[in-house]
Amino acid sequence: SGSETKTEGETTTDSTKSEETIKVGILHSLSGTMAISEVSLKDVIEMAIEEINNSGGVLGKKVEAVIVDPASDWDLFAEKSKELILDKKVTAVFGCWTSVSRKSVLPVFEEHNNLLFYPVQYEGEECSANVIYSGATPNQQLIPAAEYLMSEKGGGYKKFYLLGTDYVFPRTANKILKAFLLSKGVPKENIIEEYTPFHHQDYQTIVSKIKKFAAGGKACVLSTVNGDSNVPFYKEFSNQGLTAGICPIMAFSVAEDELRSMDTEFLVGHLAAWNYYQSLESPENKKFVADFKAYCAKKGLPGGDKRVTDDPICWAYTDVYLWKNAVEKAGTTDIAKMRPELYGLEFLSPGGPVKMSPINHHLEKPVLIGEIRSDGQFDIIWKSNGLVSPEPWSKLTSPNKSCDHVSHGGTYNLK
Amino acid sequence: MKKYFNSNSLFYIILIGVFLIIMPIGNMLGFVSNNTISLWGRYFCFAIAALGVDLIWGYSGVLSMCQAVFFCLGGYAIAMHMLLVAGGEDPSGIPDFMVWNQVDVLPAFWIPFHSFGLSFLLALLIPGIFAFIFGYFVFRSRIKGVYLAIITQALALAMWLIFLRNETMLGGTNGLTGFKTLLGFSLSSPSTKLGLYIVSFLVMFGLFLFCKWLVNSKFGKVLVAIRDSESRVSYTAYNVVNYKLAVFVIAAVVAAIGGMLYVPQTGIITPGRMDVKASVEMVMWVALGGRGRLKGAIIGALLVNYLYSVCTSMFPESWLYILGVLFILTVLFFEKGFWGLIEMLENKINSLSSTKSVSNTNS
Amino acid sequence: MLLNVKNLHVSFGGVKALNLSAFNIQQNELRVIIGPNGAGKSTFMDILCGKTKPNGGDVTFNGEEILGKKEVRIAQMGIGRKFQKPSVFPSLSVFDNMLLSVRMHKGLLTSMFFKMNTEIKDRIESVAEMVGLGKHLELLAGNLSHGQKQWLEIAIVILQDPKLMLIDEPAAGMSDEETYKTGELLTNLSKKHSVIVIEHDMGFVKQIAQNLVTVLVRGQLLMEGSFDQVRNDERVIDSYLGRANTALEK
Amino acid sequence: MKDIILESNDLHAAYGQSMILWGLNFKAEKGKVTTIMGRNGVGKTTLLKTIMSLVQVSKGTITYKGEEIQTLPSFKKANMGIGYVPQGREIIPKLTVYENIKLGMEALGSKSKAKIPEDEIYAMFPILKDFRKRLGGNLSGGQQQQLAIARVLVSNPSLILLDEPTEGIQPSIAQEIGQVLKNLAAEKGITILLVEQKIDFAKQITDYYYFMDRGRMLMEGSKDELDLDDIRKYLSV
Amino acid sequence: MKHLLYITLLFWGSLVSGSSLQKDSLSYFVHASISGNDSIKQLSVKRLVESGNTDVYPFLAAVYDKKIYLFKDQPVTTGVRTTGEDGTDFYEVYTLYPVNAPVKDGAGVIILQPISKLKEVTFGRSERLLIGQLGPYLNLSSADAEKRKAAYGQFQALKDKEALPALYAARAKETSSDVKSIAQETIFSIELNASADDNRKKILIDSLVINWGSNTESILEAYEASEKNPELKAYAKAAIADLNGKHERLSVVQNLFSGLSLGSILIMVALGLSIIYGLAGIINMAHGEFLMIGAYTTFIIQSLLPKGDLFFWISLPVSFLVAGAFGFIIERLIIRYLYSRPLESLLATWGVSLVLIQFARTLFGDLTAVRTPAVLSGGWEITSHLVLPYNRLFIIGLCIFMIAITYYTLYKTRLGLRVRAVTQNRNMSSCLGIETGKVDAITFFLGSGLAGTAGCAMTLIGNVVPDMGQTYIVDSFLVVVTGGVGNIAGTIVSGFGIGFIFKILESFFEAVYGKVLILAIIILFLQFKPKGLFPDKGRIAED
Ligand SMILES: Nc1ncnc2c1ncn2[C@@H]1O[C@H](COP(=O)(O)OP(=O)(O)OP(=O)(O)O)[C@@H](O)[C@H]1O
Ligand SMILES: Nc1ncnc2c1ncn2[C@@H]1O[C@H](COP(=O)(O)OP(=O)(O)OP(=O)(O)O)[C@@H](O)[C@H]1O
Ligand SMILES: NC(N)=O
Ligand SMILES: [Mg+2]
Ligand SMILES: [Mg+2]
Repeated sequence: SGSETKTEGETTTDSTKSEETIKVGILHSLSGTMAISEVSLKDVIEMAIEEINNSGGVLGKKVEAVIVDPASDWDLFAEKSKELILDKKVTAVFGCWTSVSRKSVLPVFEEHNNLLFYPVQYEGEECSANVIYSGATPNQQLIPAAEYLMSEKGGGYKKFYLLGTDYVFPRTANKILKAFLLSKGVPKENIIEEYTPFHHQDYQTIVSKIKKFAAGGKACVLSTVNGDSNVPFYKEFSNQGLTAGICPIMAFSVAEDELRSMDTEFLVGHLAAWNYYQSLESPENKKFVADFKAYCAKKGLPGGDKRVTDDPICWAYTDVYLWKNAVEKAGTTDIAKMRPELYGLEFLSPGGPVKMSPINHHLEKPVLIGEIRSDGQFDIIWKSNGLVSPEPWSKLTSPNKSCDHVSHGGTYNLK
Repeated sequence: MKKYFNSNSLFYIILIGVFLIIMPIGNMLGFVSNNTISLWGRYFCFAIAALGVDLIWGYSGVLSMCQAVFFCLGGYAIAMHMLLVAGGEDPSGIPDFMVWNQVDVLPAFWIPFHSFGLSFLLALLIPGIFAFIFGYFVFRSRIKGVYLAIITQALALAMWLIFLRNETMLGGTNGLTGFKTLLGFSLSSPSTKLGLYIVSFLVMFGLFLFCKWLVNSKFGKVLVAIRDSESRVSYTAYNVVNYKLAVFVIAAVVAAIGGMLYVPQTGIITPGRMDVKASVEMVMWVALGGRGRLKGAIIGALLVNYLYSVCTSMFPESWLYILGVLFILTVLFFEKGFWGLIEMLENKINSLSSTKSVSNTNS
Repeated sequence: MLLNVKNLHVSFGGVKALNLSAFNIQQNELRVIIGPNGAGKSTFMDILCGKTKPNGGDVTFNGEEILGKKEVRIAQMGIGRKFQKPSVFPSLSVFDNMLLSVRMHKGLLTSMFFKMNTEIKDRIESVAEMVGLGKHLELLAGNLSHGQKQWLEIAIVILQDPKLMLIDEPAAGMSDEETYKTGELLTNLSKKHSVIVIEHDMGFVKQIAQNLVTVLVRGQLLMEGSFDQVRNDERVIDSYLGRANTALEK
Repeated sequence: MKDIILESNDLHAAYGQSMILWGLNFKAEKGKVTTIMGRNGVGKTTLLKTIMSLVQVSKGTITYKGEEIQTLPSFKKANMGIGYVPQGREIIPKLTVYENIKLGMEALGSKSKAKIPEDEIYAMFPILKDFRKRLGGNLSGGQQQQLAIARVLVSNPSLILLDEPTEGIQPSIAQEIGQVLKNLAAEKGITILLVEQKIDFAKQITDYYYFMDRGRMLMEGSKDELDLDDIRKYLSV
Repeated sequence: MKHLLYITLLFWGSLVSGSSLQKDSLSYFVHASISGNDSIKQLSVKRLVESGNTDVYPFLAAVYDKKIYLFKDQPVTTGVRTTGEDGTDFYEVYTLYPVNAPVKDGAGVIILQPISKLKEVTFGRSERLLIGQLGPYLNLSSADAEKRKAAYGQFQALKDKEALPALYAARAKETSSDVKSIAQETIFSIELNASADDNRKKILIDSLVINWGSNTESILEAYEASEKNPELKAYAKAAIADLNGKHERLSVVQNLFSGLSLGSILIMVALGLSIIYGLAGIINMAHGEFLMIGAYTTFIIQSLLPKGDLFFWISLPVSFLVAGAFGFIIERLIIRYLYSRPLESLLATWGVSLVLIQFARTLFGDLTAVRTPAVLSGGWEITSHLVLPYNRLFIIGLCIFMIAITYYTLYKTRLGLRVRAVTQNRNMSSCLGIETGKVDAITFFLGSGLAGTAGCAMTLIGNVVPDMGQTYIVDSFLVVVTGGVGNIAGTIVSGFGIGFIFKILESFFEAVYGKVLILAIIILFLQFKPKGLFPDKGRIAED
């Protein structure tokens, strides 16, 4: 309720001196199933805005966040985005987690030419002029992870169980992974693809299938299992006697925030692929983590200073600064003028220096593979060489498509 | 005795005065935003679905927890049409999501949706026939009460799971989106939005009158009798299965009409609209407005959805409390829902004023 | 012959509730069935109107087999029932309760496009008057007293105008005066309909029993005979009437 | 001085808006059978329900053993020794006959260790013994009525309210019930308030009559003051 | 000037070839690697790795596992853990070099130490990568059973018969029985591939079959593919077929078990649901939230008692009480006004559910999980192919217990009689002297409490989130309805039935289709049994 009064406080500021603030929207679910993940993003965006305001704001004005709750209801995302853009007149929106919510608001942003900053790893196959995708594209997460597992150092795994929650990200991810594995000569029968519904809780059968699959050795799981299904999955995995040694799980949707206060004992040794971890050793990250914890504690948010940062949190935070820097470079919040400033924009993010692609709306960033520790943090066991360029259209599944806003106005065919 | 307060006229005055006259004119004059117009346009669609729920549940006592499925069937049919009209990046006109899934021929069941007429027809027929088949088996074997509620819920769950799949070729979790025009009108133009708003209103109003006629006919009385005692209706020589089936199909088609109007105004249709919760919510609108009162169904749907929109923006962290407590309080204090409350007020005011006038004449 | 029953038997949990070797009703006959509590009288009616499925037997109505048919089909064939426990439509008014019963085509479209006419209205009102509900037509049936519901049930059966009326304990909960009135009503009805009445009130039985009285005991047909034969039968006295009672009646 | 067990004074009661009892006065004397008669729908059942708190008293008082009880909840009245046999029997359908009888003992209070006087009950209603294990709801109408009476007898009441107890009961048993009630009143001093429409049955056992019409007491009198024809007259008004 | 000394020694060491390093120089590097600066550490570890001397492997393994400590200035690692009475964990302490053995006190009893008494020595990733090169040999001497298992896996893949002596030695030292079995398997498989004696090969095949471990089939398949001798080929094939048959039979058992455990969960939720439905005649939309309350109660108790398993055993009854209390309060505040209006209660409980979910969200944030008690983690390993997780076994047991309690309460106690009477006819029960308000409240308390306990048990398999109740509620209602509303026996049969059928379907189809199919089956089933498995018969069934 602390932040609620604050929101109201801000609305009053809005009516009295609306000229002096720049409004941005925050469109993350605060209730419903996605709240688990999205609330942290809302928190970190508010923190970034507070930081910016404390250091003088943007273009000399304070930034004001307009928070709405799309309540994990996809249609409400569209409704709320209209409201933010049309009624609340925000200059940009930070929001969305699931791809379906992004798809839902996309026509709205395109119709009204506003900008959505989307911080979550996603399946690609999209190249909108009105979305800034700071999360990983498949080639910035999936492919390096699979390559790593196949490598000698990664364990030389030969059999892959692709397990996901049944929705578009896992499906597309697995489509790309499968194409990749097949292209690397992994025989078809060594790849199994399986999906479970959202909130699936009973992994007994699937784990025993995996166990059978792993009986020959050299098998691993590539998991795009989402949200609250992960705990039952990992618990069952360990209880049926499987371990990271026998068959590691490489997760694409399990980050520190999900591990927070999970019983991590049985997760130790399993892997994940992201572009950022809280355990990154750098001064900027140390500060970021400390700031976030302090912020949560100060605001009395659930979890307080026990809160952790993770990949989407890092990029949601980065998004706010990307927006700020572009606006300041352009000297205006006008989308047409500030968007060009984003191309090639560099920023020292908590995850190290990153760079907006010079031609499209994705971020160039490093890929990291981490091993889960018993404290819910990751040991970084592999790191890409420098920044990896984004490929919104995977070379494996859409070989002749590419995304270029500078010279092609979006998606174009290579040939 | 003179009536000082007439809830009936109030209903019509507000409905027509505010929604059909003030709001559209306001929009044209620019003091009602386009967003408000499309918001209410969508609420009308929900109100349409609520009418169906009231028919099947309020009057016939059949708690169907799958109305959102029918709503979506109608919605998907129109969405498929609009998507085909919009075309994709692929020159073949196949929707993009199929291209990305390496589907290069349009699945046969999509073909009829090129034509608006056929799509319109199918949008009514598919839910109608689906409701007929499902209803036939369910009612024939005399599944009723909580059994029926749960079985329809199971149906909703199963349909939701199926629509979530990519194999269904309906866009999986992401659903269908990216519409541009409907019958040649650009969906993004304010006049189309206003047009859709007015059409939705008129359809809602028309269906309201239709349902009113229906429940006041002898057919409606049979429905209420079925709600009271199904077997007694049989002994009175009415074929209960036929009646239930008829009202189930009507409710499904009504819901589908709501869905058809909903999609062009929302711009997306996803399986999220038909999950278990969605159908339960429809029942809740009716319960809150006043079950067994068609006006209640409309008021309930409009009110709850309006509150939902407002509260999720104004009280993003506490709106659930507000809505939850509202449900509880309504139930505790207004036995017959929101419309029941208004009727009660009507009685109070009228009896007060009539006693007053009596005492006046006496003195 | 209107109704012909052969070897009809049903048992619940191994206990034979009814085992009727033969039972016939003629056109326009009024038949009274008596018998101790639990003799199977109501069960017999339940079978006739399709509510209970028997274990075996033959029941022909108007030459047509009715066992295995749905309730609504049997009702359409012309069997109407008044239940022992009043079962009206509580949330409909007395008038609507009666309207729904009026004999007419009862299909979907007919119901939707049904227009009230004076003929039907008058008929309903006259029947209502007959059963003493003339002043209560607007009342919700659920708000009637027990006895009023009994009357409404009777009115419903009358309006249904069936070939065979099954009347289960019509006089229960009625005063002597009303019981007598009911008796007259039933006697009248039997001029145009066949009627089967179940009753425990011997005064009433005496009033209406024109022809045969059937006595059921433990599901079996004990005897059939005129009222006097039955009343004086030792077995009936032992199992049903009781010694003291017969004394009282004389 | 007569020992009045139950007494009502200016009793008003309504279902929601519609007033049914309009200032009703009556008394029931200890160890006597008081019968309330009246045509259908005059409010006899409503009166008994009001006594049992199933219908709210809107005005007036009900006094039981000198104590005003109109505001007490039903179960307290049962615990105070008022037994009730409602119209329509109200057998608990999915409990066995035995369990239904056992429920009658609830009125004796939760600490009571009393045993069900099974022999006594079964002697009166032998069919209940055979059907001990059957579900109450499956019994025939008359059997249920017998069960309802049995249920009230085991609770050892000092006042019994009976709403048309012989409805649907075979003559021989109705006869017996009459005897039992008479004995209960005469030998055990139990007060009986009977609602009845059948004169033959009523006159067998009644000590004092009330005639009701549209929510009021129209006439009253002891069995000696009234004769059969008077009664008939009042019932046919 | 210690520093200088180190550098000279290191330099000197590098002159001598790795394998011929002397014991005392190894000892020197061991000490240098734990006390030197970063570059010295790295050099020392490099030397130790290059030495190829297996005596330092335990030391290197400990470094690799990041389990290296100083105890009385000796490098040590930790072994078996025991939890003391006050909840602190004690570990056995092993010296690493030159002897790899547990530290004992004067009386020869192994010393137990808490981690806090040991000084951790940290190494960087580069040292770990260096050690990683040593591969399976290193893991073979790890203190961690998992690492040893992994090592044997690697040896199986290498099929290197040079490794046999090391493997024999390791097997002889092995203490853990399941690692021993893998060791056997590894040795058999290498010998099988290396052996030239046909009879011996047969014996080895038989031994492998008898020792049936997780890799046996793939070992035999690989062998069968490479074997030229048709007789042996056939022999191996038969052995494989034999194992496959066993596997099939076991997977049937596994599926049955899974069905039983799924069924138990559904029943636990359904029991309370069924009772409350019976009471108020309503679909209690908030039932799942009582489950959630039970789970959060467990979570809170865990936070209060952060050590050991005690929290869970306390939570079981407490979650019953807490959820029951919530149910009690909600019944007194809201539901009790609604008994005559079941449809309204649907709405009210829906409201209650919204409020409770948001309440949990405000109070606890979002994702939380409860630690599985140590005794309930892992599984009962009947064979390596059939592990029955303890948490599932516990849930099955708890479910049976809850069924028994519920059954007893409802059918064998006076309270139960009252509850059943009130649920069927509230007014009449009151007229019979039952204080219905009390019975209502108690019934709600019981029903909610059962859900609360179920929620506590559910923390064993899933996480604790505000809307966790929603996950089970639809399925549980299906169970209630399939069994016949208000019929406990029906609920039990249908719960296990649905559990079994679902698990059988799921083993053939994907989970999603399994779910769709089970829904279709239930819909079909109700076609034939519209009132559930055990419908009321006769008059009481009337509508
Ligand atoms: N479903 C059932 N299960 C067990 N016994 C039943 C069932 N239905 C009826 N019975 C028994 O069958 C017998 C016949 O009941 P029926 O209702 O036909 O009696 P009846 O002759 O109408 O009696 P009454 O005069 O009391 O109304 C009774 O003994 C009754 O208990
Ligand atoms: N639930 C109710 N709501 C409104 N009015 C009711 C209700 N129950 C009964 N009434 C009305 O109250 C009046 C008295 O009913 P009551 O049941 O007391 O009559 P009764 O004297 O017992 O008649 P009977 O001899 O038919 O049993 C009746 O006119 C009836 O219409
Ligand atoms: N884009 C995702 N992870 O849904
Ligand atoms: Mg009967
Ligand atoms: Mg009465």
